[in-house]
Amino acid sequence: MATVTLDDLRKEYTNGQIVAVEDIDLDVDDGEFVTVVGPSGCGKSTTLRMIAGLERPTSGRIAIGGEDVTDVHARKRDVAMVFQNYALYPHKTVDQNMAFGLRMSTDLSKDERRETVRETAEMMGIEDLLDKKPDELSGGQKQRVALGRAIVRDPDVFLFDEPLSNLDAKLRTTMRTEIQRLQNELETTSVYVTHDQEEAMTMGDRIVILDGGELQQTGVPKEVYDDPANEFVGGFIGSPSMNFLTVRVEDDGATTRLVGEDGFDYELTDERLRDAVGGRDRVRIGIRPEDVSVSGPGRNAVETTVEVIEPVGSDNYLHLGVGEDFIARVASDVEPEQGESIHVAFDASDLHFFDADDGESLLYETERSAAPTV
Amino acid sequence: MATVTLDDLRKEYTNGQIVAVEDIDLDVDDGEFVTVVGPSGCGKSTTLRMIAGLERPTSGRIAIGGEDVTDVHARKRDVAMVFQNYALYPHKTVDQNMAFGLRMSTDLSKDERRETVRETAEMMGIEDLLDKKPDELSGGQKQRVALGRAIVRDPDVFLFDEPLSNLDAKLRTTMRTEIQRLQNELETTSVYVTHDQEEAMTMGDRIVILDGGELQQTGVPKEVYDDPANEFVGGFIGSPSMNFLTVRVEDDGATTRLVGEDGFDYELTDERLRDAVGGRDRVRIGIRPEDVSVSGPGRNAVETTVEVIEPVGSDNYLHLGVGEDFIARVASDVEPEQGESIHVAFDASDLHFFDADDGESLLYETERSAAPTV
Amino acid sequence: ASVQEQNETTTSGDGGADDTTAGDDSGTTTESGPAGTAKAWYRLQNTELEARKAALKQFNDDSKHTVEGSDVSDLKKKTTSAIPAGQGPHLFDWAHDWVGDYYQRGFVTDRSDQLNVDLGTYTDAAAEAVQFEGNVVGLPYAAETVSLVYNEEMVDQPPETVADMKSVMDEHHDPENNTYGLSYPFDPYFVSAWAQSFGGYYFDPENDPMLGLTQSETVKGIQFALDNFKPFMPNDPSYEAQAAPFSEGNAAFAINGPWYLSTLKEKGVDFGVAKLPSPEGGEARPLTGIQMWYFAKAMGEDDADTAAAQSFAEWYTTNEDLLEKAAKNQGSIPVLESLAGSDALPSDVRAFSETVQQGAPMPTHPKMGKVWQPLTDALTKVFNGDAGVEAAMKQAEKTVRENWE
Amino acid sequence: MSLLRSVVRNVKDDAVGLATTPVDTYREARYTAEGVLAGDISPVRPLKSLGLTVGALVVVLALLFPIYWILISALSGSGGSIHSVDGLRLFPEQPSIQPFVWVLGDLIVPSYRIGLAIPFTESALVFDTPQITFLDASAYGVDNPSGFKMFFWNSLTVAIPTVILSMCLVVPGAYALSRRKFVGRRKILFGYVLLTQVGGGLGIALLIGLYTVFVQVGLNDSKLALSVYYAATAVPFNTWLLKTYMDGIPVSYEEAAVVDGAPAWRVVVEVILPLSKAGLATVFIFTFLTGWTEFVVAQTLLGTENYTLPVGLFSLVSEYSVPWARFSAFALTFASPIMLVYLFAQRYIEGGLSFSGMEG
Amino acid sequence: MSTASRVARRVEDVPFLEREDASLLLVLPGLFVFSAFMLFPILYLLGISFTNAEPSNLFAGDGALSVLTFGEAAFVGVRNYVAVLTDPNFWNSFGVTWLFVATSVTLKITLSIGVALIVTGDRVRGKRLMRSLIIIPMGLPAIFTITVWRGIFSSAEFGLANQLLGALGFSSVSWLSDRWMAFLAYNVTEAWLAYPFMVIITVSALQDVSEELHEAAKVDGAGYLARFLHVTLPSIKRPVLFASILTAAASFQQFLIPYVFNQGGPARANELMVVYGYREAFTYFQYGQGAAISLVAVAFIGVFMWLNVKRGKLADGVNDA
Ligand SMILES: Nc1ncnc2c1ncn2[C@@H]1O[C@H](COP(=O)(O)OP(=O)(O)OP(=O)(O)O)[C@@H](O)[C@H]1O
Ligand SMILES: Nc1ncnc2c1ncn2[C@@H]1O[C@H](COP(=O)(O)OP(=O)(O)OP(=O)(O)O)[C@@H](O)[C@H]1O
Ligand SMILES: [Mg+2]
Ligand SMILES: [Mg+2]
Repeated sequence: MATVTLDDLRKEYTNGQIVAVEDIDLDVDDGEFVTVVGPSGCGKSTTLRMIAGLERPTSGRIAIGGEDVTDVHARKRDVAMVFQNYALYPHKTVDQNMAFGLRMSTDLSKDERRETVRETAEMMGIEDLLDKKPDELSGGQKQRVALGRAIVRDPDVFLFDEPLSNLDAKLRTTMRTEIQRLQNELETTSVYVTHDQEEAMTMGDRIVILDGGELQQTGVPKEVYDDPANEFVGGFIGSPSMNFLTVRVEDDGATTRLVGEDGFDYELTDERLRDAVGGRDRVRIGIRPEDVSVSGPGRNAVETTVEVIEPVGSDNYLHLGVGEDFIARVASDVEPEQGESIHVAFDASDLHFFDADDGESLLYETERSAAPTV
Repeated sequence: MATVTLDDLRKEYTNGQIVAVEDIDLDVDDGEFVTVVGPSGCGKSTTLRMIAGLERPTSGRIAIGGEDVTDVHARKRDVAMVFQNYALYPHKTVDQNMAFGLRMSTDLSKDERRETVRETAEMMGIEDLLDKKPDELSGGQKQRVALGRAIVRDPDVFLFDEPLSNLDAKLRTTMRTEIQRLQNELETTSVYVTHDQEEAMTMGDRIVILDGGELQQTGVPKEVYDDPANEFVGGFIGSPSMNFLTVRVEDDGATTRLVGEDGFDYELTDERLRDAVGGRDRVRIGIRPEDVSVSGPGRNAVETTVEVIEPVGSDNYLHLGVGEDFIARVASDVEPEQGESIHVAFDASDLHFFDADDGESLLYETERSAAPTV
Repeated sequence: ASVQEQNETTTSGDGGADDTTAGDDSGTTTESGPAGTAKAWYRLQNTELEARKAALKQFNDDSKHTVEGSDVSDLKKKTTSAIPAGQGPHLFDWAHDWVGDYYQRGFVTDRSDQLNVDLGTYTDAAAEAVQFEGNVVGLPYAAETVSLVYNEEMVDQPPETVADMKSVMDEHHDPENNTYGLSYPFDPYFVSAWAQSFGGYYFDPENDPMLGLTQSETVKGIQFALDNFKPFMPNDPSYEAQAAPFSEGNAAFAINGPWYLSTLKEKGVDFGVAKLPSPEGGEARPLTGIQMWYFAKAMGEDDADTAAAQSFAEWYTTNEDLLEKAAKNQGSIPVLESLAGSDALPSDVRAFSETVQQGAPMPTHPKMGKVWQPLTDALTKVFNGDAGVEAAMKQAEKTVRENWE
Repeated sequence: MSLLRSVVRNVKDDAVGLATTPVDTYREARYTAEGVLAGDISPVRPLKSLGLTVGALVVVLALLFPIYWILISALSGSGGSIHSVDGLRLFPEQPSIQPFVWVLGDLIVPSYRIGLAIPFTESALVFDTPQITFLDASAYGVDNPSGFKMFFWNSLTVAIPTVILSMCLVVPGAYALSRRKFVGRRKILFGYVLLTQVGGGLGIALLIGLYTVFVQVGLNDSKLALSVYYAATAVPFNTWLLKTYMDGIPVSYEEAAVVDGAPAWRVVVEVILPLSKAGLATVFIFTFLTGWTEFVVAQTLLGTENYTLPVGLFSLVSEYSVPWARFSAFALTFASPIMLVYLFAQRYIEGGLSFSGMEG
Repeated sequence: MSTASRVARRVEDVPFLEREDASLLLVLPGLFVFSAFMLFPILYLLGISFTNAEPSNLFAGDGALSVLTFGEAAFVGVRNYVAVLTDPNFWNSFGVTWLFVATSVTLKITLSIGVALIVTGDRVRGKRLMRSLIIIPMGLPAIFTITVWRGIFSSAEFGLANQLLGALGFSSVSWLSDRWMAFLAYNVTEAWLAYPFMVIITVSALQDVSEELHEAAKVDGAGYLARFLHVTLPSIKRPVLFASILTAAASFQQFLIPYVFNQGGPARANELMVVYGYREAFTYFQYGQGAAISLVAVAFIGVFMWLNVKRGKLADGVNDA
């Protein structure tokens, strides 16, 4: 068990033409489970592989357990990694797959190895599979073996690179819980890469959001959800996505009104919010679907039409005629007709404000300084 | 445009040792969008491929547009299919990929073909890609081309075999909407196979649920969600899954109590429900996570501990100490401590009852007969 | 037809003036009968090939007949498979050692009754060589044998005796510095001079026993060669390896045949040719080969093609001009009686000619064919020091006898 | 045709790639150097790369040393020989390309007279095309060049029909074996796998029988018959190879085409064949090589005027001596087109030979 | 055009092209031509092997019909086979041949895998060019390269092999006149002839080795050698095995090397099977006996291959495809 520290980590490919990871700083505490999330190509895998020692950083430093390992070969770092396609050795049995790491990196005798493997297999519920070859296993079983192979070595750090993305939805949920359970039990420092924000949110003690190789935000999941540092984070975290609208700020001194297309007109009264948007012509506002409610006509209620109604069983998603693809999540018994005209309302405290140009949150900094968390 | 009728369709492999599809009956109306969903290996693809003519049924009949096509070769059926991994011809440009079907199945001249392809490409927003090879496209673009290739032929029936499963979550949502939009526009009869119940729910006019090669239930999504025909359907549809508990039925004539482990004790008052469970020792009850609410102590409130709290941003999932993995979906501001003891309650009308042995719904039949829908 | 075209395009018409004047005494024009076309096969070195093509052209120009020549790459295999299959040529050119075997197998035809030339025109040995049991199966045009070649830069005066030669070889033999005393392929044909010098023989149908491998004289001869020459030679008995040092000017002597001379000229070695030196108590007596045009099976019928073939063979083997030129340019040793010892010949050829006089023609008997391989194996073994001469020859003789059965 | 076009395009890409390699290498070197200077990149790494590259080069050169040695003797003028007494030499003493000139002979396109009658008039336009001289052998003192050009032509006329024929035999067979199920399929495949190996060296053993049959049927000395024979010998291995390759093409492409309404043969022509490019290229090279390098059968069956290059090469060797310089120059000239073709087809061959269908 | 297309449509509708069994028709041409040129001669050889055929009697008689009667050759029963199987030289060649197969295949595999690893190495630059150069031997006719190697292994002090030994301070070796040295020379030459084919197969196989598996092994703490043994080798096993079996067949049937080097010498000690057959058949033109030898050789190699194909499960791809 150990901390992981990334210090100004940078990785360039093809002679600097592609910057895959751009100067990332990150501290992972001992025993912490950090999820790294971001869209495809944002540099998640590259970061993880640098921690594992499979790629060499172009610049910057990596420390594990306080010790600088930047120039240490992968096989000398005490980390275990779970790969997206499991990467089980196809010609070895499950037993041999799990024992391989022990054979390579410890001095255990054959019997000790067998014992260790058996224990772990029991813990993972795969003791019956030990004599099978990976080909004979189902996806979920393979995934379990891959986990077992990592766990059996009892490493300082676990690294996961989208370990669940090849499983189907149901199995994914099960495995997700299983990994969490294991992590709770073992308390090994873990870095978990995924492109699925829900996975990142539910699993991580802390969540790291990357985009274009750059770190966007780090924080406890709920914090990130409630207070995204920028428009990208706001849009990326949460499903369905946060709705965005560009609005004109009309400030007559007494009141501040946000005016958009499609008849959007919202009056801000809260001083803090008025300050945040003050002095700007245009801002982007963000509002989460679950914060939009169907109401009667009234102040700050927006009239719009229901374009599509999408039932997901537990809820209904209403696609509304505001901006591009504006969604409201409502209870499944709220069932307006398609094309019906309705009023929707939202609380000012649920609004997020972003700079119309660079997308930075207008509230984030202030709140940070008010109540620093990390 | 045409109807699709499956009549006692059955497919066996390896000389009847594997029954992939077991006597399925299904009518798809003209212009209807039917989604077929089920766990891996349940026979979804096999069914679809029989409709396309790529597999020959062991027994049973298939009719398209009222015409029996069971013995008609795939290339003579006027269907178009979108494959999971797109199956775009890697050596042809997007243009040639799209024109191929037209060349093969119509007598259009070269210019007409080009015109048709261009129109469709515009509709799909891929007119700029026409000269590229599939390799040069991103996942989403490939998917669009694959759709375009199917659409351009203007077939009687569209068949989709998990067309979105290779895309990442965000893109999947976008493409989902896009397919729905197209289907609305074109009104072509479609059969859409997926293993993702959410996709099936949101997209389908009607949803078909398969398991182990057998048809479990057909119906409008909401109906299936609210009134699953059996435990399998109840558990498969909806996320997080329906919670299940096996309970003893204690009927003292006046009241009926359902008693389970972990201190579960629920008194049924509703006559209809009491009738349904009447005369049984044990039943399975099912309750959806969103129907479980945190309450104060009271009648029918169950006291339990919070084992894990999973925040997904918009909501929190509480894993409770009832049965195995009992989940409550609560608002994101309900944040009990892990290990805290709380009371949860649920409405009797939200309860589902299943036979403890064969899993059949105890309410389904009665409701069916009361209000037949399809 | 394509052959002819090719001949025309590749023979660049050198010496055309000579050709026209040379055809005066050819008997072909006097012959009657229709014009025929004959096929002739040969296997020649590049240098000889040009002359051969020129000769063919000359004949075809002057005669009503046509002879098409082809350079065939594995003549033995080709003839043995093609002739019985009826695909063979009319004539083919090879040394006389196949005479007996081929006659017995019906690959060649006796034309003694139809010949227009008298065998007396050729040297006795040559006339003898082209016959088998009284059947004339071809006409001879040259002899070949091995003789002594010396590097004039190292050797002033060719040695008369082996003892003399040895001292010169000793002087120049220094493998460390890449010079050798002698270049001498060690195989039955090349070694025959010594094997036969004390009265030994390999095979002689008139002798008893026919097989002379284990005769003490033969063994002595081979032992002699081994003792006197091997110490001054490169280690590899094969032709290629042996030929190299002398032709690069790195050996004092070579024992080799006339075909070697063109290589030497090409490489610019200053060489002289002399008679083989004599061993003490004997005389070098190499096997000689007679190069001849065989009358192949296709000449069994008396038609125009056969006439064409025969008239070519007769013209070729008796044309003094042609043969003299061959002697000058390719070191070919004439067997036409009128040219044989003539002073008109270049000195190399005269030297070879003298050796031929000392030599013995190779036996034509078919049994001889089965002697070569075991004998070669034996000599290789002996050369490598894997067996004594006596033992090796015993083994070889046993194998030969087995093969004969 | 589109297949051909795509091959041409790929060849072009490769050529461009080859040409730009130095530029890329330079760029990389500069980037690395800058990195090292700036202290970002540890100097050990580039040095290690350099060391490994040099090591690999040494191994490659050692393997190719016999070829180099042949080259030296070919460049040593007519007197060159691989049996050189003068110790190891890394460079020819008096380099001369004469042997190569001798091999090639004149490369002269003679001038032709082209007459164009002008209609309705008596007159005609007459052009004399200029004589184009690529190589004038006599300028190098070569008077009697080798028959290389004729042999080359013969080899070409043997190898090309061989390739065409074997493609015709192999491609349908491989397709059927890979994609269809029919009676005897497994037996045939098994037989092919077996004969793939037994067939390889039967050449000599079968020579007698073969020759007899050819002679009796009157087919000896026919280049076409030889091509057919080569094609026949190439069938098992190449069918098997291509079949294995085709196994790796996902069935969904085919299904997509069928659903698109394509009949069986168009599926093959438009989908399977273009996707089998690598496999086809491999089969192409292998069958071509058969026709190009086979010696024993060609020598037995062909007459002088039909000699192919290997036979022609060997006819340089006479009973007693090998003209090494010319022999070597001939052989190297002979091998050079194959090297070039391979250089560009390498990518396909390495893909085509991967036996992807064999795993699992 | 339209008629043409109509005809084309008609052809497309011919049902048999889509029938599975009709696909046999696609395989038949290849099978037929192959049988005509390979199986017929084998049968013919089989016939001859029971006669006293030699050139003079085999080709006697006219017309194609005489092919079937083996000319005028006479039936001699199994005499040829008896002669072969009782010949000690045959059994010597039999043993040497298998020894040669074993040693040369081992050498070839080791060499090729080594070379293939080198020319696919991560850090090696110019790999593609190296790979192209390395296959040059494949483009030269075997007869030529073998002649050259004959020169290399000359026993003379100035043979290339001896010169190299000399440069390293060893004394000259009589390569071809010492049994085991000659055997060694055969092996080296055979390996050199065969490595291009083996290397390209190995290279292709290496390129299919999953990078992820290597990384997994690295993270598991495996060094280069361990990764080679546990990841690379198992992944390339099947293609390499396949190539090895092919090349084993080639070694078994090697003719030119022993023949050109020293006719299977010294003194028939290293006579490989085919050379033995050639010597018996062609030196003295005993076609009948030659045929018998060839067939015995073919039978052995057939059994060898059959075992390999079965055991190496080479036809497996066949079964489930
Ligand atoms: N070996 C490489 N050579 C060149 N560019 C590379 C290489 N590996 C990655 N990249 C580039 O670096 C960037 C980051 O890649 P990375 O694999 O880390 O993304 P990711 O976040 O893991 O994406 P995904 O979710 O698709 O796995 C991408 O733009 C990618 O194209
Ligand atoms: N060609 C075949 N031979 C034998 N069994 C087959 C074959 N194709 C499918 N099956 C079996 O038939 C059953 C149904 O397969 P099918 O592909 O229809 O499932 P699916 O619902 O599409 O699953 P997935 O979601 O994994 O695609 C499975 O049990 C499968 O193993
Ligand atoms: Mg990644
Ligand atoms: Mg499927």
